[in-house]
Amino acid sequence: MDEKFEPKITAFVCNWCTYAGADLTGTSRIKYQSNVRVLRVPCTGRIDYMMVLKALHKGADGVIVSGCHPNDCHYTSGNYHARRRWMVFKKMMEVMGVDMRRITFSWVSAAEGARWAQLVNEVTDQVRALGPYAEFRQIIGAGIE
Amino acid sequence: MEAVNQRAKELLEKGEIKAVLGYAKGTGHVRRPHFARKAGQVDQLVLDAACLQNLAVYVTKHEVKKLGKVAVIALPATQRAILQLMAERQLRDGELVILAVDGEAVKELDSAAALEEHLALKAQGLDAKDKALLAELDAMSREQRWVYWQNELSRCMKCYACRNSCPMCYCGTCTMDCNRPQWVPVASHGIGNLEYHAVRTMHLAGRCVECGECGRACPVGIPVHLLTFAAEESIHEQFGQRAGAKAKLDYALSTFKTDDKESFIR
Amino acid sequence: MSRIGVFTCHCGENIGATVDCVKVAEMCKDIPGVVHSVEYKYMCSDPGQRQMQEAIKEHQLDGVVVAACSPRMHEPTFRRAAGDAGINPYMCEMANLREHCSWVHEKGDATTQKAADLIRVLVEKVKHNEPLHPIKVPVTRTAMVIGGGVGGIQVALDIANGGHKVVLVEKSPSIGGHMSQLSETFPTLDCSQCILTPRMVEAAQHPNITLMTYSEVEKVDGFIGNFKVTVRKKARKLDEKLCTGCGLCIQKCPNKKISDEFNEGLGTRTAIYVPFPQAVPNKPVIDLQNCTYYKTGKCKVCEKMCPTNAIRFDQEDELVTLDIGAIVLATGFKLMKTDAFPEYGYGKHKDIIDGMQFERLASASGPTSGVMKRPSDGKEPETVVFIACSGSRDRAKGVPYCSKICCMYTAKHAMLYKHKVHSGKAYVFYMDIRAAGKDYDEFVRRAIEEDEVKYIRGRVSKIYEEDGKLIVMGADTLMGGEPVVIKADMVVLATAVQSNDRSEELAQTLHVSYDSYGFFAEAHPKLRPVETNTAGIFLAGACQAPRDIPETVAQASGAAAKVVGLFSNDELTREPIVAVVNRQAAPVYSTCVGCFLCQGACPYQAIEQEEIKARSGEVIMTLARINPGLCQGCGTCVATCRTKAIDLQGFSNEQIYAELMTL
Amino acid sequence: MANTYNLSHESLNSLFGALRKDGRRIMAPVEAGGRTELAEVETPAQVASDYLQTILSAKEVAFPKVERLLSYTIAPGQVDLKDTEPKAVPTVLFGVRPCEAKAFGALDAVFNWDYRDKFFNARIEQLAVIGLSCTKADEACFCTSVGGGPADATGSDILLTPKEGGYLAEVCTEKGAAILNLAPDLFKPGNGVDKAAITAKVEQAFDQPALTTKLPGIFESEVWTDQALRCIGCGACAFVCPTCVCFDIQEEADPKKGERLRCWDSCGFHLFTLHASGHNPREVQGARWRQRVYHKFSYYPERYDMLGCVGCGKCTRACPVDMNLKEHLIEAAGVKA
Repeated sequence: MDEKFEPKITAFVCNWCTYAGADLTGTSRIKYQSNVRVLRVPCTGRIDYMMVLKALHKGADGVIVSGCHPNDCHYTSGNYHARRRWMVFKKMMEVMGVDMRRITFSWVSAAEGARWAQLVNEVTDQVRALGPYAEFRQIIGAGIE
Repeated sequence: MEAVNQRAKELLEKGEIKAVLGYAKGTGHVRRPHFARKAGQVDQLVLDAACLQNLAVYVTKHEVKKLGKVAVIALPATQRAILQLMAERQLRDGELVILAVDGEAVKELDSAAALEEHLALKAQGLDAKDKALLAELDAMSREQRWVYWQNELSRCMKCYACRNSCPMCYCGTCTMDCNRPQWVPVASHGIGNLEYHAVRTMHLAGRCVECGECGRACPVGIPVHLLTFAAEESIHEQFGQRAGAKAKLDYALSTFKTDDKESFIR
Repeated sequence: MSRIGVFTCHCGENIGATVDCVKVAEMCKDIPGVVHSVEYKYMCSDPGQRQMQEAIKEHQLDGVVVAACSPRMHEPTFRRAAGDAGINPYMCEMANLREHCSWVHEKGDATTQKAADLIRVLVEKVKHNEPLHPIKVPVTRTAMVIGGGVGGIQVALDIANGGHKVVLVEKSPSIGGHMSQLSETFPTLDCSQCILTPRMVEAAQHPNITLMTYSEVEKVDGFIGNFKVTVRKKARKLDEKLCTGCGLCIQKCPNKKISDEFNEGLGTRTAIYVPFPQAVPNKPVIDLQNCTYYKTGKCKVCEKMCPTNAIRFDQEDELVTLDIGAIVLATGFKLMKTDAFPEYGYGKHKDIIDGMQFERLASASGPTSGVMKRPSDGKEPETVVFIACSGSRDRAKGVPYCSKICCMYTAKHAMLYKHKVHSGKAYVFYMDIRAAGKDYDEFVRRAIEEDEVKYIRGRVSKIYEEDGKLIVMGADTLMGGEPVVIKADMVVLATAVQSNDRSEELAQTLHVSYDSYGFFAEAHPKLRPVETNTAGIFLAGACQAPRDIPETVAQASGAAAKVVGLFSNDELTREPIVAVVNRQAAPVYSTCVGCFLCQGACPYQAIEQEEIKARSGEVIMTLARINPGLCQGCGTCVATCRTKAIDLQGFSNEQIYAELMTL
Repeated sequence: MANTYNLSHESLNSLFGALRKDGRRIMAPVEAGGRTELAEVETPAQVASDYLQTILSAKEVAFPKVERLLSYTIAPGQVDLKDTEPKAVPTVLFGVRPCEAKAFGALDAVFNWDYRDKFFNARIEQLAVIGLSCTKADEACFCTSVGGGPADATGSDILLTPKEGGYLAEVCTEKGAAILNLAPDLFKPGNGVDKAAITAKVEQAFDQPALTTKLPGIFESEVWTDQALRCIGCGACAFVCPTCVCFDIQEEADPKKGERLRCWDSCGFHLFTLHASGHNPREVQGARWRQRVYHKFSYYPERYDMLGCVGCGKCTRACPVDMNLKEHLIEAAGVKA
């Protein structure tokens, strides 16, 4: 394995909780590892599972999907719908043999700045330990003559 | 069968329907879907253990809708698919005559409510063979499953037989055909196949009536039905919902419970 | 090809100290489509904004990325500035270099690289941005207030005095609510009815207020500014126009033994009745469950007696549909019943009563005309025990929250009792005394110090009856948990405040959210306390959480101000971040297949049906349509739609896909 | 130029060895999970022993389901375009059926009609076909109705016909002769075998010249719509077909790089002719089914003076709803032989 492997982490976060939470991490000057790239969407309900698959396709070694805690959704129930979708998506990915240690679902509220830093660090460390998602990379370009 | 054909003939003769959709003898021992458009053609219809296709795939096609009212000889899986199509507003009450066949018995139904009542009497479940296949898959390690599916899916050439044979894949413009943006690559290469089958499964999760038509249709023998079965079974386990059972839409992915299990969420 | 400008902000040292902004600006010049990339000390300052505006004009930019702080901070600022410079404001995006980068990472190449990456993502997004235009929605300037208690009355009066029409809907036959049942109010001990009834009359007589009593909301369609509300006017069995309120029918009604709701079951009423003498409107209503005519088909005494022939036995409920611009929920609360407590005898002892029953016993207009008599035998109670926190703050059997008003009214009750029975002994069992409010703590102190109410900090574990006495067994935790036994004549439970009956049903009808106890949820606990998450629906009073009268009234005026503010415009302007269903030329029309699976996923019921018709009028297809007035832009439908027929403006599939492709 | 030889079963091992020694990849039908598929083999033992046909046709060795045409990278201010050189591995296709061998001619007609396709030709140049006559056929087969036969040598560089103890080997082309020359000792002189007696009997089912003549006149016939009522519009028939050549060009790109791919396509798809305006000249499945028939039996003869169908019957076998091409042709045109 490449000694200097630095994982690519893509995060999909909702505007009202996790994005705001990550803002608070900044305002609180809590440091975390810089591997993560955040994509802002209004609500976890907006997060299509294709986004997660595309992130992996484009070389992410780990993906974070995060939004408001249950009951806290800015849109009342977007996160509940998202949660169901993740439950089914997770099951599907498991059946297909995708390594679910690389996809992290979480709730981070607008007040949980420290938690965001901790989450990013944990995921980054975990994925760094797992190494590049070679298995997935192998199928990119496979089957083209 | 005679009773069904008799009734079908009657309906055709009286002009109440324009065609009967059933099964006929095909190449070799194969049975094929068949439209009898005249009373005289009804005798070509057969019904035996070799009749497998889910005929509900036809009832949403505009070519078929254009024929006028059609009677469908509906085995249980076809019945479930029609009910789900009704719940998804693709068919109206009275648009079809459903000649529901279960073993020897035949019932004539024409509404979602009647279908729901009729189907409620029957237990739905996978057959032993598919259960065993799912169990085998389940018993594999994660890595083995990955290798298994990559091996199977490497044969996929995106002929879309699985999609087109599925009664629930009635969308005029399939997501595979959407190219702004092209979420799923058109090419049937490694990632393209993985994404296609992941999306197909997700789109059928909560809507799959478990007829297995997709797996039967695959010309290269990929057991794609195991994917939708696994999704559907997991939905039934987790949420208690089943596709093709209710007249009123009860879609697991546009409903939720505030206490849905979330142990996997950090 | 796009012409995009990137403006990287140092934010003084905030970004500049960690991220090499000069290098970032230089790197951004290489992004295809970027024609202008500069950095500046403070982009949000006036010169910073001007610099951006000039660049937009000079370089004919069609999109802008400002790489600075969080978009949650300054997105409106820069969008406005971009708009003023002549491009569509929604062609401006922000890359969060401060909160998400410079403040959370150490100085170094990786951090600078990340800053450039963040910008690159947004540049690709902007390339796919579409000009958007704020959505204008017309406003019907009529408000509906649901609930005619003190909160609802206050809202109605404030809006009406602001010059707008109000429909006040009350489910019971009279407005007034719980406050009309109270004897005196804390902390002033002024007579509740004396201060409330003038307000009730004012509401009834206000030219801008339409009272709909004995009415309930059945259905709410539409959206902010444009609700269609269907109200069921329950049949009073009476022509209100003819009735003069003389009361003859009530006097003559032969069925007089009906438990009286207004007196909390401590008195009786007739089958045709007004809830209380000061009721507004002062028109009787026939109680169908108890009316002899409806039970046996014979009687009609009231009809015979009525001097104006106002009785209408054949009257039916009436459904009225109204155009409403804003709705205020003020549906109040209910008290937990005494039968909820096994240790206090499941409510079978007549002399264990709840706070509201005590109010009626103490009230001059109550069943005892304000004379202290215990319910079982009418004797004057010599010892009364008050138990605070009955069901409140009780995770095991009651509700976990504090009911907020009980500490105060228990003190009030004890005082009122002592004022009426000078020789009597009053004990209060309490957990904590929560008397935060103007003159509140002083009020409690007065009860303890001047009126000699004995406060015991502890819980009551058991009450049983013995020789006509209620034996109250408790503990005094300030005396080391020493057991306390009091032989009482009457026990008053300060039972928990709960959400009103059928509040969840009402919330579902109105599509507002509610908590697990059935209280309606505010849009933000601090910053938007009188709004719900459904635009155009507001909250006042105890339907949101336990509240006392001053808080309810204050919140009511707050909600009214929101409504009046809303009504101050001819049309509403809303952010165009809404979902849309695509439309295409015939014969495709749309990629929507009309499965309507999205409907269930929409938290706002914003997804409607639209029929595509041929010239002949024949319906070709039924498609989904998103009502832009209702849609809040969460995008849950977008992710649900299989055919990608729905997209979310501002966060479209094209935009997100483009962002992903840069990763 | 056909010269006939005898090739014993045993000598196949040596032949395979010689081919591999010559740097050639051997592709042959193998048994895999109950299916017969084309795969690379090293020894004759790996070759399926008893098979009718593979599910997919052999066309993928010259016309793969996805192939890269070009790729590029985008650097600031410039695009670096890279032509793809076709990966043409010297290949021997062993044991394909005569129908499929013949089908390369139909592919060639398209790929070298007005434009010489670099990718196809590079692969074909490196390809040698060792055909194997059919000793059995099924109800889907109709090679004899389209000018072929179970022992037709067209398209094979060497055609093997099974016989007692081995094969009759007809060396038909120079490519075939080159193979012979790799191991000339293995090919024993021999002849005089009555191939017709050994190989499968495939009755001529219809009169193809009559069909081709009739088709232009029945374009508007309802029969196509009627037949296609059952068709579900998937691409199974086209993808298994040895002569279907339609492809789609796809570009997969991100801001940094991209590539252009050629992928199989099918005229049976609704999307195939869908215009950007939403108009679809082949609006109904009947029109698409008709196109498939006409392309093979009317347009191909017109343009290339050959048929676009070799009667292999793969489409019929692969079809999820049993669209039987032979049967439907006869029904539509009334051309039963």
